Amino acid sequence: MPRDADGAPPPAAGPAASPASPDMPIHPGAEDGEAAFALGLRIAEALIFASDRPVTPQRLAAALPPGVDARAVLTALQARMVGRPVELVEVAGGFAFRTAPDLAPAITRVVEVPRRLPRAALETLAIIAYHQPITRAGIEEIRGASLAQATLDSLLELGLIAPRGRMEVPGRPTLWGTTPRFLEHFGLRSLADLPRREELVAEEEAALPLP
Amino acid sequence: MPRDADGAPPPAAGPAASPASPDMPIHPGAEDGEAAFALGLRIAEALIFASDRPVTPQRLAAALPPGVDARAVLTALQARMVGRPVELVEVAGGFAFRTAPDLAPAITRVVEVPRRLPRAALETLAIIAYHQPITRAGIEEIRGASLAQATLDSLLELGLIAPRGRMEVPGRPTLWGTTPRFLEHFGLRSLADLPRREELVAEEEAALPLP
Amino acid sequence: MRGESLHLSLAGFEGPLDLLLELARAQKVDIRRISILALVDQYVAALEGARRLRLEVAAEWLVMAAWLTWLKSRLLLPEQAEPEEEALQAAERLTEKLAELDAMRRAAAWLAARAQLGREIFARGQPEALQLIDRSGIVADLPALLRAYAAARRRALAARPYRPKPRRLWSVAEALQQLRRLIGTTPGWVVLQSFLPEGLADGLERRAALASGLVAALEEARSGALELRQDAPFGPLWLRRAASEPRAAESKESLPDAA
Repeated sequence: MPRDADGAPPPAAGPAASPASPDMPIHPGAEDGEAAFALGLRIAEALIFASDRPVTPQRLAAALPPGVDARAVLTALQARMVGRPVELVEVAGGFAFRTAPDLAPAITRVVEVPRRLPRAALETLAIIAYHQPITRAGIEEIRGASLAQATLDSLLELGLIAPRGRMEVPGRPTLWGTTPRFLEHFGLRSLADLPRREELVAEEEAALPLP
Repeated sequence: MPRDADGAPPPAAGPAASPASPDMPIHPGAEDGEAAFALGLRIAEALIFASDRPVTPQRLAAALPPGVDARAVLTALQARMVGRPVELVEVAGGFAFRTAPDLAPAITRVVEVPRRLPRAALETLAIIAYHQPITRAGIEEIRGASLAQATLDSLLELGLIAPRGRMEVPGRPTLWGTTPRFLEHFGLRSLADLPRREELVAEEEAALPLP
Repeated sequence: MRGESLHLSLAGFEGPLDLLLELARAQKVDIRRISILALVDQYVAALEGARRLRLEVAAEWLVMAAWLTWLKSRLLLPEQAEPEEEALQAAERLTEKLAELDAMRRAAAWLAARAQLGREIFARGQPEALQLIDRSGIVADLPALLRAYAAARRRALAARPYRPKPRRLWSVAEALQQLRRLIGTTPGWVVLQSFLPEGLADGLERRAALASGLVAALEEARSGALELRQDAPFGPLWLRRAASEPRAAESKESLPDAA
C-alpha cells in the first residue's frame, strides 16, 4: 500500500517537527495508544536500521513501549517503506532493511561487489540446502562428481554453510547444513521458502544457465 | 528513511511504482532534471545506507545520474531526514546515517560486562583484607613489589577499600582497610570469615629461613 | 552447447552423471520418462567422439560406459519376453539419480536467479553497536581473592635473595674435641649419641653429627684412649674410657683450645 497516500494531510508537518509521524496508520486506541504506536514505529525503524542482523519480533518487542504490538508495528513499517530506496524485508526469521533491487546498478558503481558463486559452489549449496545435514560423500554421490575442497572452503568462508555434527559411521564424516546467513544471502525467510522439489522438476526449462 | 511528510500529496503514488519520489524539493531545471534529481536522492539514500564507510560527495557523484550535483542531493537528503528516527550526519570523511540520539535508550541493550580485577589490584585487596589497617608501604613490603597509586585508586573507586586514619610516623601515611561493600561482594559476614592466613601460605612459611 | 560440441569434448562436464543429465534433458521429456536406450547410445557416442580426438578419458567415464552397455544388453535380451528385473531396477535407479541431480541443478539456478545480498541488494554497511557495555561491576570471588593473597605472598617470598640454609655440620675435629673433653669426666659405658651437640633439629644434621662422632670415636679407640662396643647390628654404640690411656695427656692438653 502506498506510503503516505492514505492519511489525512499532516496537521503540523514541519519535517523536523514531531517525533511521532503524522502519517501513521489509524490504530485502534486512545490518543495515548496512537502516540505509543508512533513512538514504536520510530523505535522499530531505528532498531532495525542500526542492527547488523535481522531483528526478530521478540527482540523488537523488548524495545517497544508497553502495550505496542511488535507484529503490528512491523507490518505498518513495512507498508510505509514500500517503494522507498531502502525497504523493510522479512528474512532469516527477522526483519531487516535492504536497498531496493533497482538501485543496484548505481550502488555497484561505487560499492565493491563480490564475485558470483561458481556453478559447482551453487550446486553444492543447493544440495546442502535440500539434503541437510549431509556429508561430503553424500554431496558427491548426488553430483556424480568429486567435490573440490576449495568449493567447500569458499562456502564455509562466506558463512553460507556450517558443520552440523558428524555422522556416526566409520570415519565420522562431518555433516553440513546451511546457516542463517544463507537465508539472508538469498533473501529467504526460512528454508521453507525454497521451492519444493516437485516445483523444481515441474518448472519448464525457464532460464537455466547452462555450463 | 525519509517518509514524505513535507511534500504535497503525491500525485500518482503507486507504491512500488515511480523510482522518483514525487515530493522532491523543487529543483531548477526541466522535468528531466527533476526526475534525475529524484533518482539521485534515491541513489544517495541507498548508497549511504549500504556503504561501509561515510560517503564523500565525490564518491556519491560517481553513482549519480549525469548532471545531478552531489552536494545538492546531500543537502536535500539531510533536510528530509531531520527529525526522522535515522538522520543523515556529516562525519569525518563524508556522510553517514545514524540513529537519532533520542532513541538510543530504547534500542540499546545494556550489557553488563563485569571487569576482571587486574592481578595487582586483587592482591592488594587481599593484603589489605588480611593486614588492615595497613599503609601503602606495608602492602608493598608484603607483596614484595611496588604498588601503583592507580591500583589503590581503582579499589577506592569500586568502594572496596577506604582510609582508616593515619599511621603516627613521619609522613603520617594513610592506613587502608576494607569496606562493608567488600564483605558484601565476597559474601562474607565479617572479616573473621576469611580463612586464617596460615592456611593459605602454610607451606611457604615452613620453607622460610627461620628468623 | 548441445549437438556437435557435446560430442567433441567432455571437459565441460563434471563427471559422467553430468553428461548423462545433459543428454537426458536433450530428449525434452520428463526426466523420469527418458529413454535409457537412447541415452546409452548417445553417451557411448560422446565418449567415442572424445577418444577419436585422443582426448584424455578418465576411468570413471569408461566405467560408466561399460555399465551402461551392460544395462542396455540386459534391457534388450532377445530371447526373453521381459527384460530382466535387475536391469529394470538399475535403469530406474539411474533415472532417479538423474532426476535428483536435475532437481538440484534447478535449485541452484533458482538460487542464482535470486537477488543476492551484496550483489543486487545491500544491507546496512555500517551497523551500529546496539549494546552499551556496563563495566562498573567486577568479577572476583572469594577463592580468587584468597588465591591472589597466597600468590602475592609466595612471589614475595620467592623474590627474596636466595640464602642457603646455614647447615650446622659437626666436623670430625669438633667431635674429637668434644669426645676427649667429655669422656674424661664420664665413668662407665655411655651411648655415643649423648656426645652429640644439642639442638640439631634437622635429620641430616643429626646423621652427619653421628657419623663425625663415630669417626672420632674410632680414632680414639685406635689410639687406645677409649673402648667401643656394639651389642647388635644397628644397635647403639657404647663407649667408655680405656683403662690405660697412653694418649690421654695429649688429648687433655688440647682441651683448653676447644673451650
